Amino acid sequence: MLEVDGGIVFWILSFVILVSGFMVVSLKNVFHCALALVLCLFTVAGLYILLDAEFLAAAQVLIYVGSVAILLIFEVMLTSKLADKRITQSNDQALVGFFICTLFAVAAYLLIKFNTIWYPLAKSALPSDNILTIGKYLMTEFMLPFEVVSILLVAALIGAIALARTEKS
Amino acid sequence: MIWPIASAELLPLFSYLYELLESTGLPQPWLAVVVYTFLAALVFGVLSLLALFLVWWERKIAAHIQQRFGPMRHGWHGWYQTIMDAVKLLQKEDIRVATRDKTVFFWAPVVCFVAAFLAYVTIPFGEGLIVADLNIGILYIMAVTTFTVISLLMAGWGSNNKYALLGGMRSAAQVVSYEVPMVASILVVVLFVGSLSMVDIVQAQAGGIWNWYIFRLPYGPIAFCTYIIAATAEANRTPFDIPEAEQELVAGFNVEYSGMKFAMFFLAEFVNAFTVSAIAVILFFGGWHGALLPSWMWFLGKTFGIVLLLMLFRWTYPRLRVDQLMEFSWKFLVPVTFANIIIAAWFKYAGWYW
Amino acid sequence: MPELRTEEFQINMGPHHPSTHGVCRLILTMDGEKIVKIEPVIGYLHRALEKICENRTYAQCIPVTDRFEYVTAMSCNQVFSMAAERLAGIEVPERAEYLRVIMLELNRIASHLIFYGVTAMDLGALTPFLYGLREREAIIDLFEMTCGQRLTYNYIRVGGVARDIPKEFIPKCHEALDTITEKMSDYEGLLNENPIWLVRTKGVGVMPAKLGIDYGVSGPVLRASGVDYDIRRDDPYSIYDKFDWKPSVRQNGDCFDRYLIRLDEIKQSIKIVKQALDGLPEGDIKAKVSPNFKPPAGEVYARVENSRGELGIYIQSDGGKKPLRVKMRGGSYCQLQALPYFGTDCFIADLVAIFATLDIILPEVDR
Amino acid sequence: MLDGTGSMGVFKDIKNLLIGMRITGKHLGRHAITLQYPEQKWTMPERSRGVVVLLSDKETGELNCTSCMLCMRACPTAAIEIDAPRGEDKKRTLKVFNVDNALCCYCGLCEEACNFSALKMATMYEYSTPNKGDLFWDMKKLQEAGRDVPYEDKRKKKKAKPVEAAPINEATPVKEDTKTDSPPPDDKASDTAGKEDEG
Amino acid sequence: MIPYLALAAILFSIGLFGVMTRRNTIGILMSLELMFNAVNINFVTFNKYVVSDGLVGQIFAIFIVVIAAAEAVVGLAIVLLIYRNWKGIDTDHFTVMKW
Repeated sequence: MLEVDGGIVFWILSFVILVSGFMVVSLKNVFHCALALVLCLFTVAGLYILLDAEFLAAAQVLIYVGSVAILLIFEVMLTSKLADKRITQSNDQALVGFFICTLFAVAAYLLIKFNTIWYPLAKSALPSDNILTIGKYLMTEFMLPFEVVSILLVAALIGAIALARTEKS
Repeated sequence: MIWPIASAELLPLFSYLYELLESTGLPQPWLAVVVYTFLAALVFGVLSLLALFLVWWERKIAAHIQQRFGPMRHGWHGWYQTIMDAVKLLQKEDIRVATRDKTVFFWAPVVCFVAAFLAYVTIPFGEGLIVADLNIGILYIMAVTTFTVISLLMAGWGSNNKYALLGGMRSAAQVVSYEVPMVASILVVVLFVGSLSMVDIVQAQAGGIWNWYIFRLPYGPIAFCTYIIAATAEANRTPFDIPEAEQELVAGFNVEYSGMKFAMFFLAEFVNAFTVSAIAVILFFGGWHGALLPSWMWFLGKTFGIVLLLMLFRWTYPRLRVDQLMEFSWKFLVPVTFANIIIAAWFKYAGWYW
Repeated sequence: MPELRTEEFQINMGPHHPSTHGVCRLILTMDGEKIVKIEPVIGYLHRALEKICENRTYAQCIPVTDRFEYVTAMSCNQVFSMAAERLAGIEVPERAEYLRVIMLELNRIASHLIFYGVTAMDLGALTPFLYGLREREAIIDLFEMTCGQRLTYNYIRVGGVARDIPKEFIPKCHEALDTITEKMSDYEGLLNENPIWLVRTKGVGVMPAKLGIDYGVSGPVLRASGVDYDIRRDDPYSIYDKFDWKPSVRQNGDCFDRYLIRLDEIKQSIKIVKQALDGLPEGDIKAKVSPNFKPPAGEVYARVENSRGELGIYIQSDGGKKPLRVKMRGGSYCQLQALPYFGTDCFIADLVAIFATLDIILPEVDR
Repeated sequence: MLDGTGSMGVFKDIKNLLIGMRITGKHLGRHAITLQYPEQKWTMPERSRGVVVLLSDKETGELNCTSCMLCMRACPTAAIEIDAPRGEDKKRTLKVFNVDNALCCYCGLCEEACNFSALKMATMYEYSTPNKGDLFWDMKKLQEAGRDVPYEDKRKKKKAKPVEAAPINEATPVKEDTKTDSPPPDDKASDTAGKEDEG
Repeated sequence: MIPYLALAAILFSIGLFGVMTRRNTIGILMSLELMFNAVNINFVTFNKYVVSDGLVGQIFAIFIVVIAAAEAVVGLAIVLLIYRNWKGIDTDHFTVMKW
């Protein structure tokens, strides 16, 4: 298909991911944060396509953007009033936190770059039809986790309803 | 370079254009960029025209159901009335509320508009007339159309208006709950085709009207009914148009929008209606298959048939209340579609389907 | 666990809201989509009609009453004329009475047809509105043929009616009534059994009969709550006692019954008009009344049943050619003031349904 | 299904929904009953109360008005303004006859008050204007507007009938046929109205 | 491969920063989602470059996405509950273990 150098696309995507990700943690208005999160998650889906995981990309958009982000936005709308004064979101330790996190990132990068020996595989290509393969995996090898996850989802559903519903007096 | 969008009928035109491009001596990667830009512009243009036509058509259908004329002034039976409307909306003053959330207010219609058009990457308008035949086809459409909800939420929040906020929240609740039966209805078809690709789904229905999945599948009509109900809700049309609901929320999420921004919401709504109809045609009515006429004509004809059905819904039924809407989805549609999937899976497993 | 609380907020429904039928403002206190409190604010349409009447002669007051409740302007003309006639002791010729009944009932049908369309439109079904107006048009054409105006008729005068009906009126009227009878099946088919319509209206906004009586509600809204009270029968005016009809009563008092009762009334009104057309006597259409007649000093209250309940006019005269005081009483006002007491604890969409089925005309509220 | 009537309710509900669709679908095939207004017009009924015009004598072409001021007194909104000073021979001569159509409420009381067929509410209705001042019609304009309006002369039989205007000869019915969308093209009322617009 | 992993590491630290400094509960949940995504990127990258066959990494990522959704649902229900009881969703409000 489109023969554009994957490198450029990666740099653009990662730039957007990092900027929007930083917006998520730094903006004052929670609603804007949620929208930045949507953008970030959407670009991560683009990254998945670069990594040959189309199904995961679609699932990412469908679940994160379609459900989780909407839930978050919904929650923001329910809990903060319109024309509200901007909610304070950072605390006094922000600077310390920033310092620690930068340190963490630098350390992680150094570890990845210099301290780990990666075993690059022999370029045996990924399965061509990754949906089919994922389906087969889920129905054979990963059957048990799959079922456990479904139980977890039901539990979460019921739990959420039980938590949020109003008691009828 | 193979044109991804080239049906048998339109191939000569495309190959001529390609030769023309090649003769300019562009390098190959840039040629691809030009080609895809051109394609995007083409799809965008065709769809905008389709949406404008749909607006006109809806007004005509509504008028004739109500024994009126509808637009009659511009051209034969007012055929370019909607184009004039679009021009008028372009020229209108863009009224902005002083207390709006500036960024969100500005981007909401853009997101809505883009999301509406994104789906058309994988919709085959005819044999080979498709921009990209993704292997996640239908899943991709389901995924990108969720951006419409985000845009409605953005519009509701950005307007800083209680009616708009209520509309946005209603739309979020509605779309999240109707996505489940919609995907579940689609799964019945996907189960039999064994592929998510749109082209594969259509190819599986080749030959004869009895190969269309609405007739061929066990419980095909039920799957179609549940799909069309959920799709009506997804496209925010009456009887499920509670996010707008003129009589309750004035105009819901787009109450504060005017001019071009309003036009974007308005057009996106009709593009969405066309999208869900097109998916219905692809899944249940054999896509582009048909005799004699060119394939894209068949596709468009069938899609307009489904759109007509949506319009009849709109002009016949009252609107549901918001809690009844949820109840209807969770207590009726979801069980029915799930039961449908189980039955269909059983049929598939036993090899009974015909 | 303490009781869970959520944030309440206020929302202004109106004055410019599509489903308030005019310029009424309802201050709603909402808990999410639920309505906790309703506070109607009226007066946006106040035109001082009562005061205007006090500066006009009795004949000149009739066009003013046209503007009081313009959907059934005939009733307003009728009630003012009745009051003035009682004050001055004027006998109305029989033919005039028959013509009055024909016009009043036709106007009631027209009003209920509007109600049908507008209620459906408020609940989201746009097509019935046009169907309702289509048949109303036939009736309005009859009025225009007779008195020359489509909305503000100024037809029923003190002492009789303004003009005799043209000769093609009777066949046209029969034709219009037959069309409406025929189209009733369309109306009922579109909404009566429609499951969406049923869930939107059944059991929604139940008005207890006692509450209605307490707040002076009358007319179809009260009859839908099971109170068998119709001024046409219980305090007969004009010649209603000559016809064979019965007021329609329903028991539940919800939106669906308020809707159905209007359809029933259309049928009853068609029955009355048909009988009146058949029994129309020859004779004068107006008693001899001077345009500037001076009724003796005194006071009088006349009331009629219009499509929104009891429509009353109180006139006090000092013997001059202008009334000393005029007080108008409309059914809509009482219905609106009862609304906060039974319209709460429902969704905003339900409030629209309730407001629509109360069939409030704001000029009647604000005067 | 919606109101929880159980599984059997579903089929009933679907049937009723289809009935609704059938009714609207049935109307879809029918022809429109509305008119394309500026090109096509209804025939106004003869009694229709439009704008007030002054009538002129059919032979002499002079105004029928005798300046009796009855219409002015009958008007509930004081839209009519008459100035007719008595001359030396004690007869009134009509100098000013103004109608403010912005005030007029189209009740028709002036027409009924007039015993001399001097003014009438004609069937014309197209005189809207962006300028409020244009709604103030003076005597000349009123006379011009009433030039071709047909009327029954009440002057000869004085006070024979107080107000009742008997239906005139070929009183056209309101609408010939509501199903057709084109009325007879040569419509007298709209013709005069059209002229009025040009004037 | 290294740029992908580096990106994931930076995204993770951004998320960490958010979790540490935010006082708004919804903000913390959003930062958590960022961290989940960073981990997911890692899994998918390994799946492409390290694992020789199969899609085990992607399957793990799918499970994580699902669990993130479940976590968001429950977390938001708790947030709603807290908001109803304390009229605010700052972490300062969480001073009691039961009520």
